Amino acid sequence: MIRASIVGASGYAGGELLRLLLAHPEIELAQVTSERLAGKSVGRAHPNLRGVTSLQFSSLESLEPCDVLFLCLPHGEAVERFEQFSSLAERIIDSSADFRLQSASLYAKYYGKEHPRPQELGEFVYGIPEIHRDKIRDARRVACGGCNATASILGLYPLYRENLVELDRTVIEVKVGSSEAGRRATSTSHHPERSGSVRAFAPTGHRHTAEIVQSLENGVPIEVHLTVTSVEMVRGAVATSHVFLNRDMSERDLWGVFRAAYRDEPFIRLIKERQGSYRYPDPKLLAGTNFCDVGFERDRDSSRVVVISAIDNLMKGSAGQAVQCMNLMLGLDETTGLSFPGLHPL
Amino acid sequence: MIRASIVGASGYAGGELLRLLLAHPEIELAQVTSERLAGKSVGRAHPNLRGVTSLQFSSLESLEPCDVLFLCLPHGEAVERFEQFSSLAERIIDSSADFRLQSASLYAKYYGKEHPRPQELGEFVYGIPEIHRDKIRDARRVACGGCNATASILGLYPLYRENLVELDRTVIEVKVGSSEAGRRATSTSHHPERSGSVRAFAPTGHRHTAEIVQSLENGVPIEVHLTVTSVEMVRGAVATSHVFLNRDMSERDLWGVFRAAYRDEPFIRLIKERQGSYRYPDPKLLAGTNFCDVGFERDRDSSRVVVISAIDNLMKGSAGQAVQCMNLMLGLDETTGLSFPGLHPL
Amino acid sequence: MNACPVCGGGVNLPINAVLSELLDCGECSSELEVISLEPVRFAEAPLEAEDWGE
Repeated sequence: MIRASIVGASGYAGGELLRLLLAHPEIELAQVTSERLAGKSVGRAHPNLRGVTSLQFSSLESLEPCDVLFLCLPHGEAVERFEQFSSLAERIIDSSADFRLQSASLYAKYYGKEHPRPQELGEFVYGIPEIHRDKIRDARRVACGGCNATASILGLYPLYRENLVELDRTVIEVKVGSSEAGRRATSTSHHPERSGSVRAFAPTGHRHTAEIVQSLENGVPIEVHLTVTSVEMVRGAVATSHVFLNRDMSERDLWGVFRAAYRDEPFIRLIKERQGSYRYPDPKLLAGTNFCDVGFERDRDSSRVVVISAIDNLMKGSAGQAVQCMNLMLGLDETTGLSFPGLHPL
Repeated sequence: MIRASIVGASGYAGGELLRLLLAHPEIELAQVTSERLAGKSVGRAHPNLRGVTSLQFSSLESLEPCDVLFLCLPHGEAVERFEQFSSLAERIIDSSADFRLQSASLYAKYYGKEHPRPQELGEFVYGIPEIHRDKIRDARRVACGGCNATASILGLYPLYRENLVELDRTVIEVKVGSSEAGRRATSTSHHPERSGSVRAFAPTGHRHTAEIVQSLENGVPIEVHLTVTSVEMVRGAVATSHVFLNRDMSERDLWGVFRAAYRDEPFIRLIKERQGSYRYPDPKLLAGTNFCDVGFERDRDSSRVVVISAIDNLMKGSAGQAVQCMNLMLGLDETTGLSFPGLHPL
Repeated sequence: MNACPVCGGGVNLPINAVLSELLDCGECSSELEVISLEPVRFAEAPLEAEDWGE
């Protein structure tokens, strides 16, 4: 069996990873750390896991070598302790933003400070398998994509890789749930204030813009205009992207473009239907799954195509994607431990 | 006292109008019609009004002359019975889309059929007081703006009236609640399917595009790219509009533009704050009010400005706007009967 | 495999299909009508546009 440990396992993303790895046939879960809850049972932070495991949180100092080390720390912490972590495991999968950007200058621009270990940036492969599958297979270090970025990138990738859109007009609005802001309670996450609100959480300047640009650029600089709005939802992220074609294309042509990119992808479903209550991707159906559903609509009055791409921010936007990368890195079937199809109705 | 009647008073918009007119100091409510519920108490359709009024629904045939006639019928019906209605009241305020567009060709393009009475189109003034106040004051016929259109127009009007934006790049996404689809239950409005969903309800081709273009055009043809997404909410509509400036403007300049347009408007609040849980407009705070809250954010990395404008779709998006127009047409104080400030927390 | 006129996806014809038979495309759920058997061709069946409200 392969020994895996999780650093920072008390958060929502860490807890989701814990749930997946406990059920993964090839993995033996070694240690799961939390400074705050060291010595406590994991059920304390993750009530769904009570009676499922007797594992307890351990502290960072007691961390022992293992085969795969998952890092689920708040941004900025993984890079600080990089020395310690890199000595403990052959393979490291980081869910934070610390190593996602390949260029230190891009990092400084979006995170407002110099990257503490720029030399490590090139070591990490950006963790979206549908786009970097081969590189991830051979990688020892993977930095998983952020949830808003993953949803946006997977929606737009088929059109960008065939250079079909104007490179500076794309507008993306991601609607997100409350679990994306993490476990820490604040005045704005207080239920009477948060419930039923539609909040322009990041109208401009959202950090994931950098990852989207980095993944979609095809040799020529591009510009994307991202906005994030939080809505009444706990899990889920759905990107509504507005792109403008640089040539005339029919609906059927567009179907061909999306099929060419995603026909064989186990976790991407093309959802564009003319009947029923779920004609376009809807995150409601994806809670707990590793799917990214992608759909589109051609605007008959202009060159616009609206692409809709939905995920569970804690799964394909975090833990699920991390396990998918792990499966690739370990030469396992990519879908191992990720087959849950989601619940309906929910 | 001024006698007012409502045609089609059993729907959500009709019920909201009923609530407002019952409490309006200058109005005596004459008749409220519903073919389906004729003879029944209004409380049957509007449980909040039980014990507030003993009024019963009457049928269309029994409709008598009055001073102000409100039409809250499904699209296409007001125009069919126009003869009957125009003979009954000096002033008519229509909440449907039948008479909103000034040009028959624009109507045919967006509603897929010829307008049955094109000669009447010029008779109606488009009912957004913040933009057509003088014309509404003198009007005998007013067609109130649709909810998505009203939210979008009021957000963008300050920038468009001063020609500050590129005329073909604007992208608007309106997030809406379930009450916008009206009272009729369908498989898609069934709670287990609707609750918690984020649904691309009209990715392209939404009819309100025509009203937005008609209101914002300033002599030169413009193009707006509208998408409507329904989220977990009953009342509320919030437009997130992405515009691209045609000159360099600072945040202060933009504040000046919005103040110039809305400084004296009783129902528009400029909401752009750096602290607290409600820094940008949020429809959650506006249920039952006639406010349109407007805010914006300047994108430091491009010429983009994100404008956020929120309303209660049943109030400023329908019944409240109709009463506001009525007050103007009757020479009353525009805010009469519309002072409810909203509830917090809700 | 016969192509759906709407999305170009593959539509497999039921064995004893007859002219003007209705079936759904498996990929885009458009309702299709069999308008010819030799060769197999489909047309999109008219869909009454569901009014999604305001």
